[in-house]
Amino acid sequence: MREVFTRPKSMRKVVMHYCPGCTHGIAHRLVAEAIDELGIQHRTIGVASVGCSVLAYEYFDCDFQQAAHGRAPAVATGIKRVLPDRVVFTYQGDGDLASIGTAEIVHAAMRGERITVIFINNAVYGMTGGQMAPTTLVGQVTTTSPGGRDPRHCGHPIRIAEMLATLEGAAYVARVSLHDPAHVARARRAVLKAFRTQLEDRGFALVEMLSSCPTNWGMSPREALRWVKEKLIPQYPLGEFRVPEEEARP
Amino acid sequence: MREVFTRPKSMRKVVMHYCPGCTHGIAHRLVAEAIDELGIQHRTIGVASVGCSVLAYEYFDCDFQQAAHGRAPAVATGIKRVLPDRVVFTYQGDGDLASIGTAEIVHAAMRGERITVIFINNAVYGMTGGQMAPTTLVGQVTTTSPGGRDPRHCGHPIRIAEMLATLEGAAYVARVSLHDPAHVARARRAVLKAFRTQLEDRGFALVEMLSSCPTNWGMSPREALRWVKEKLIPQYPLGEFRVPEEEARP
Amino acid sequence: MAKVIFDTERCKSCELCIDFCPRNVLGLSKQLNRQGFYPAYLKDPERCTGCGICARMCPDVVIEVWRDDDEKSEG
Amino acid sequence: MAKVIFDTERCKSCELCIDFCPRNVLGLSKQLNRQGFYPAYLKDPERCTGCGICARMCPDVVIEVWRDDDEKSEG
Amino acid sequence: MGERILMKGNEAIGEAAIRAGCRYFFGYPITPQNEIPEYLSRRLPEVGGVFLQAESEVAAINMVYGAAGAGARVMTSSSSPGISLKQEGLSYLAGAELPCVVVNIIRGGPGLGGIQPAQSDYFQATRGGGHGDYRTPVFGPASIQEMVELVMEAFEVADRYRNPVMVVGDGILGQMMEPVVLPDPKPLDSLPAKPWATTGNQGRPPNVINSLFLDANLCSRHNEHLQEKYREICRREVRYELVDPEGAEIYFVAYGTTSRVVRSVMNRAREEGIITGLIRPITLWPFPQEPFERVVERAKAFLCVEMSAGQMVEDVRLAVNGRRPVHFYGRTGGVVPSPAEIADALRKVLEGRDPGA
Amino acid sequence: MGERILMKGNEAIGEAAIRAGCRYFFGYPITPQNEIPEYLSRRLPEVGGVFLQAESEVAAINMVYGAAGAGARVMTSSSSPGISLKQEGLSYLAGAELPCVVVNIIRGGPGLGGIQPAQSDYFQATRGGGHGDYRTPVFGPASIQEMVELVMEAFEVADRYRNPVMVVGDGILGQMMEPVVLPDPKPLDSLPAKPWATTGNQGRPPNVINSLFLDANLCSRHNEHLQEKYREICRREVRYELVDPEGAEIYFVAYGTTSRVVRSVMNRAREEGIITGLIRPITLWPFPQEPFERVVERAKAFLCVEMSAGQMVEDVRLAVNGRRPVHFYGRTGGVVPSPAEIADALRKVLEGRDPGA
Amino acid sequence: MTHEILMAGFGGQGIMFMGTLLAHAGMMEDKEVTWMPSYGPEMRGGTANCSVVISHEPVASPLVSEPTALIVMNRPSLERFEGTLRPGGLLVVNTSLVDRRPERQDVRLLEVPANEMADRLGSLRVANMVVLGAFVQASRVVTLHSIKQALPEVLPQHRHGLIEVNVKALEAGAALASGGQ
Amino acid sequence: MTHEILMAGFGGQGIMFMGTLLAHAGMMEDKEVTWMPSYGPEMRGGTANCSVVISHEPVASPLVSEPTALIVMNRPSLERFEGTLRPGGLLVVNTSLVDRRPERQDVRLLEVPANEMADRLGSLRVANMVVLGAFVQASRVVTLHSIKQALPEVLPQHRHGLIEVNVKALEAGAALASGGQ
Ligand SMILES: Cc1ncc(C[n+]2csc(CCOP(=O)(O)OP(=O)(O)O)c2C)c(N)n1
Ligand SMILES: Cc1ncc(C[n+]2csc(CCOP(=O)(O)OP(=O)(O)O)c2C)c(N)n1
Ligand code: SF4
Ligand code: SF4
Ligand code: SF4
Ligand code: SF4
Ligand code: SF4
Ligand code: SF4
Ligand SMILES: [Mg+2]
Ligand SMILES: [Mg+2]
Repeated sequence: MREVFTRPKSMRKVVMHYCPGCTHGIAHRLVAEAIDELGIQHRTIGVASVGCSVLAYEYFDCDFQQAAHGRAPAVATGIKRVLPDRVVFTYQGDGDLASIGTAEIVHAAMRGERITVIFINNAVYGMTGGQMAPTTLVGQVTTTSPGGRDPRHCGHPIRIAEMLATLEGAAYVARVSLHDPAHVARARRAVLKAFRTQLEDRGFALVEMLSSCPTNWGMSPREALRWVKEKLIPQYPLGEFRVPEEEARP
Repeated sequence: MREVFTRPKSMRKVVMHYCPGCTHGIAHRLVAEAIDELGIQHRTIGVASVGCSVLAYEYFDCDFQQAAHGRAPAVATGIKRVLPDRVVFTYQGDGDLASIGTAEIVHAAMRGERITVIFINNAVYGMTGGQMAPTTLVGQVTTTSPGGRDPRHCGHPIRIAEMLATLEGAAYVARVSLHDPAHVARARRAVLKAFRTQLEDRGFALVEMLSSCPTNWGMSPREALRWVKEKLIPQYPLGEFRVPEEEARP
Repeated sequence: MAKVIFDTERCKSCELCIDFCPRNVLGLSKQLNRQGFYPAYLKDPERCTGCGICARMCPDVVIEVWRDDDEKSEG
Repeated sequence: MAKVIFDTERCKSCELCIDFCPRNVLGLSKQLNRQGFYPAYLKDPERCTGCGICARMCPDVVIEVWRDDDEKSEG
Repeated sequence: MGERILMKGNEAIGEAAIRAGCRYFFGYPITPQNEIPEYLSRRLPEVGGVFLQAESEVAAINMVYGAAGAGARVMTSSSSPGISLKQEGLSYLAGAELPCVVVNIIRGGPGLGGIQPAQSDYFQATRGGGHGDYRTPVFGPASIQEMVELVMEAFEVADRYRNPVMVVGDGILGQMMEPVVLPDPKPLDSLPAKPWATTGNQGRPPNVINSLFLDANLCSRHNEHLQEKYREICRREVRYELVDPEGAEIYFVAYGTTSRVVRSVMNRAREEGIITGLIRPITLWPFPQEPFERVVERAKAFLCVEMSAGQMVEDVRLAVNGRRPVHFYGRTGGVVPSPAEIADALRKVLEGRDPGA
Repeated sequence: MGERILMKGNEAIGEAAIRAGCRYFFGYPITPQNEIPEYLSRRLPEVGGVFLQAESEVAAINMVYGAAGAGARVMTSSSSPGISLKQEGLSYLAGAELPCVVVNIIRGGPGLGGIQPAQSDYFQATRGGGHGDYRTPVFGPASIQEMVELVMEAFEVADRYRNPVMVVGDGILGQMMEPVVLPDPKPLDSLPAKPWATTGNQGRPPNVINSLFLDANLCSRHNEHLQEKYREICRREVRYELVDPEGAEIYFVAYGTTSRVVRSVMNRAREEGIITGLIRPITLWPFPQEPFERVVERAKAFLCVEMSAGQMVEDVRLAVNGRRPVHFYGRTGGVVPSPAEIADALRKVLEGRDPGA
Repeated sequence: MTHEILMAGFGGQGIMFMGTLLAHAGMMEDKEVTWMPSYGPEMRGGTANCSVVISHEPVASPLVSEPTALIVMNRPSLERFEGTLRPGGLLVVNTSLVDRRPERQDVRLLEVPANEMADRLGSLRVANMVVLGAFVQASRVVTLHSIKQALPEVLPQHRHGLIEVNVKALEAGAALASGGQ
Repeated sequence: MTHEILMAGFGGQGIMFMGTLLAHAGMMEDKEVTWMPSYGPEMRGGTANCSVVISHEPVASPLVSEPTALIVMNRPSLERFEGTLRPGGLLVVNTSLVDRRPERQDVRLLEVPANEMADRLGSLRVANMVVLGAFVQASRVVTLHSIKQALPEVLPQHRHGLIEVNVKALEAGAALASGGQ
């Protein structure tokens, strides 16, 4: 028989601590599949951030560093500068990347740092119990926006992909969603491209993934995916915001 | 006789410490003129940042806070939230705003914080002796890019106005230049608009001013202004990147 | 013929595989696993096409799918 | 008639006023001020139009410009 | 004064701040103190205040700077890693003499560590973890009632001296419930005037909030002024509890949660006929010298117990200054020393052995 | 070993790092240490290394974390406010046991303060200004020659214990020139192997760099391991200089720049027939106990001199532990105590008065 | 007398609610009380436990390491905590979810088939109240009356409809304990 | 003997270069030396001064608060430092830019019209070398020869064309000092 789907080799066979139905798991798998497909497991170094994915180093079968909250791009920069021929990726949530780590992600992108960033946008701080994130939708109730996010008070959600796409060093910037099989397949291709961008030495690459947090959204896994589709995508259009030009290597 | 030009009332009559020909002085004057014109001197609170303009509080005749390096937008936020009917502005350099203070400026803009930001882009760290800034041009020699800024290593210059214009909370974002009288006149209007944006409660306002640093560029004041025109403007196009819509008040 | 293998101890009963199976051939078992969840299982193996969609939507990498080489996916 | 007043002690000899004066009527004095600079001065008051450009380009707010009300600016 | 109500420590902190007249809170989520911002995000708008979740701890402390400079009673809270990020800002607040309250619900470190209770940020809190010669008063409450009272008092002390004040606790104090009687709210019009604040210079010369002194002599003079202020705080603001039963020979020294475990041990020891005393610093800085002077002559030894590798014990040694043996027992990384472990340490001290060894 | 050359302190630090095998530097400009990054921005590319100006001190210390975890010898440098911003990162480095060298050219604080020389970050350096129970060895050189040697040694100690090491100086040491003999560069192939580094897991199980321990017991065990390491550092890495002339009764205690001013005072005092000794800690942590034991019996008193409001003096008191009076004289905010002032303090101590008063 | 009670079970079993109710009841009887959750790492799932101390004196430590009473709602909790109970202490076991007998012989044992009983009352969710009723009856830490009085205090307004079934469950538990002893 | 020399003047007068040259010369004579700039706030302008210590013993403090020799290149420097010179010390004054006589009577005074002399040598920029030559000649801290030897060490390669005029200036200053004493 031919295998249609098996566990990627770069993923360890342990139970992940994520809540039932949390798409962090799917995102992990897509990254592991890309690592397998590109055959780079033995020269890949991951950087885990602080958020629900803090334990990512337990799930990937490759070297890892656990970074301080928001600082994964700086840590990845340190690694990549020392080991330019290794593959370095960060895995960050929206609190981590779009709030406390804003300066680090903007400047890694500006420098065209040859790293791959997996950015999990679930519109909330998952790990700490569902506080408002910069990506939280207007009106969305969280534990620190009990009346719903008020744009007059907290502004409108930040669109990271669009913002980083203004930087020349950002070679590949895409936004994908994990809410159904077709989109997961597209997300898979984006992750591959983001790693290829690094392997081909073209610059900084980021894939923003619209992801679910059933626990803090107070929904079933199924409802949560519907919410991604119906609420998140309209605010966060999917697509590729920057793709590497064939020649242009700064 | 009619006065054509006199010292703005909001400026104190003290010798400023800036180098001869440094356009920080012109920028100061434009801000003071706007304060005078709008009649808001007695309810304006300035926030000085860390950079050559650190002593701004000695030159403006209004209340001031001196903020930690890069944190002026956070400090201004603190003030504005306590005193929403006062006028709050920050005065920041490119090291301060575009490097260490990236997260603070992005999030103040995201929140639509009702503050006015005067952003002095002189493509260099003036105060500390001419180190590379995120705004330094490709190839520009500085004390920490002795071979000229290498985009492969440090990336391309960051365009703050364009980047912040991706945020809905940024009601007014413009880039002006101080290199000749006509542009100074345009800059003056932009500063006025930026304060009006605040007075009319429309959101965050920022004016990026292309400014000279004859000392660290190693040029005469005159050469420095020519360099602004010939080198900086091509990299940093002038214009208004966001203007408040008449109705749209988030 | 397709083969769908569940690593039931890792299943968390999220039901996403069930929701997305185009053939609607998956269900939850009545037996708790050691984690305290009712794991998913293939209740109607005959109708499974081996499309692999269930596996691709499972956040916990519980599912493996194998298929006879000549068969075509419908997913 | 225009009047251009220099607060000479604050001048830093940057010469920007001189560079931008459309009438080219400004120059540097030969007398050091207390700061150690040769301050700018109006060397040809007759030709000054009172346009105010010098004042607007002076980074140190050294210059004041006054003009008879009916006269027009050329700057 | 109201009735006894059962309240979570973290929520009690939030309510106490409001009753102290605090209307502004800037913070960033971190366990185990999230109930503070969450509570205040609900309550502050109800009383006309502002809750703002900052983009980071660094931004939060600088928002506090701006708000304090604008004359407000203002608070921030965090836990260990977040407090480390606030060190530059704290130094600025101290340097510019701005009053505010900073709560640290300490968790096990170093690094990301864990979220279990710890007291391992004692050095940072009491010696100014930021740069320069500055100090902040540090309150270390041991019950929720005391937490409420000290948070309210912290705002008074902060305003009295124009200085940041810290309140430290741990996840146990933050997460537990205990009955508490909430003091009446302070009338807002009774709060001290702040003529130095930057509120727009209507009818007065401009005010400037600043910590920059380019001239070393001016900077030095500013520091002398700060040191004089700190000496005054040392003279006037020391707080402690001394449990000094007849016949005590060994004196425990412990604060916060640890002091409560120590009390259990003392109660049980007494049942076995062993009488012990307790010095419980309530202000960690200024550290109380007085209770040591009161008991040092009759004490045989001191036993300092901490949830750390030994930090406050340095202050105990400095206070005792070689006059008696000072012993230490501590657990780290989020482990609370158990009564049995402490009893064991006590036994060793009674036998003249060192429990640390 | 080469010839004597005249070199600025800050540049000597940069050159020493390169000779120690450091090829990576991440920093952010701040006076008075800018010559370090500036020098390295020229030199590192010449030797195949990388100089990167980070977007902030926070980013810089986290780049150091990444590079150290990748197995490199790596350095960062800053001055007081910037070092405060690095405190979270330092705690992470210590928690994850990553070796690196951090230079602090201390300036007057608190807050923005000034850029003149100070020693007011002593507490922060020696007691872990970040959160959690961690320590970093701290070297306090007093000359440029010693700076060069200690910077090189700092890399060795960092690697030996997998721990960050700090080197502290001030603007005087950073900006002055002195003749220095540069030690030969360490051959890169002689640097210690780092099998724990994350370099891609070719042929071995994955390595993980981490400071997270969700289970308090594991976190505690990790802390015990760290504490054991710190005790070993205390046993093996203490450095000091003791100047102990026949007939000395008063012993100065001073480090860095201040110790040099003290030496001037000692020389002049000797001309007047007053013999004094000097304990000069070279490692500020671990603080040297030994020289105190060697002289405490014959010492009449100790006089600690610092460019601070009194920080190291606490360690002096702890070392002397009440056996002799410990006096303090300090200047703050960037003022270097003058020989005349120190001589005056000495006179007071000789007369049995307290110079602090 | 100081009661140090530890309750443990799965996340969803209402352990915290039991503890809160008990603490409230204690406070209403003018006793000194503390309630202390075990709080886990910054993430989801796993078991939950909480400590309640009720005393006539100020409570020293809110942490209960050697409880005078232990309530276990599932088997893992029995495994973990059985050994900590003080000799002579009270051990309450939800036999519906604990499929082995306790090993301790030096304690008072109270077995409650809570899930079955709750099921019979029409709501599996009140198994915790059955256990609490039984525990209060057997231990006399507080009166059942106080627990009932605490219910409206602890339940949010919009849940007051549930008071009735909770009271029934408490009473069923209490009846079991007085009968079964 | 320990020489503690303080030199002061305007920013552009080459004070630091004088000091560096002197320190280099001292080192080349195998003496112990330190050179220490006064560094101002993080900004521009103002006066500059530097301390050089040259000794046969290791230098204790590199800071010179009571110099044994003082060189002032302009009037503000005289105002500021005149009082600090040790009794019997050497005071070198650039009379071209100092328009008053020193007040100290207890010191050796050496007056050098440096700018005029430099102007005569065809380069105003070497006024500092005139003063340095005079100082070295009058103080014998190092030999003039050592200073000349230090020049190519201190000047960057592309400035070596300036050595000649610098040497001339040094010699002119030295001649003045030996003649004028
Ligand atoms: C300096 C610091 N601040 C705050 C925290 C607490 N913290 C842990 S995770 C987290 C946010 C996580 O949210 P996100 O990045 O969106 O990841 P998610 O859990 O949603 O996947 C926060 C604030 C911390 N550990 N360190
Ligand atoms: C935390 C911190 N880091 C670094 C510095 C040092 N510093 C002072 S000003 C400055 C940069 C100034 O550059 P810019 O903001 O561009 O202002 P400019 O002087 O060019 O007007 C730096 C890095 C500081 N004071 N504080
Ligand atoms: S809290 Fe949300 S993001 Fe975190 S694991 Fe659970 S569902 Fe996923
Ligand atoms: S250094 Fe540059 S920016 Fe600063 S005052 Fe001088 S010219 Fe202006
Ligand atoms: S392989 Fe396809 S058809 Fe078969 S169970 Fe999975 S989703 Fe359903
Ligand atoms: S998707 Fe996976 S975890 Fe969810 S129910 Fe199906 S097999 Fe179980
Ligand atoms: S006012 Fe106009 S014409 Fe007159 S001096 Fe100034 S710039 Fe020249
Ligand atoms: S522009 Fe101003 S400072 Fe410059 S020379 Fe003219 S008057 Fe003087
Ligand atoms: Mg998130
Ligand atoms: Mg700049």
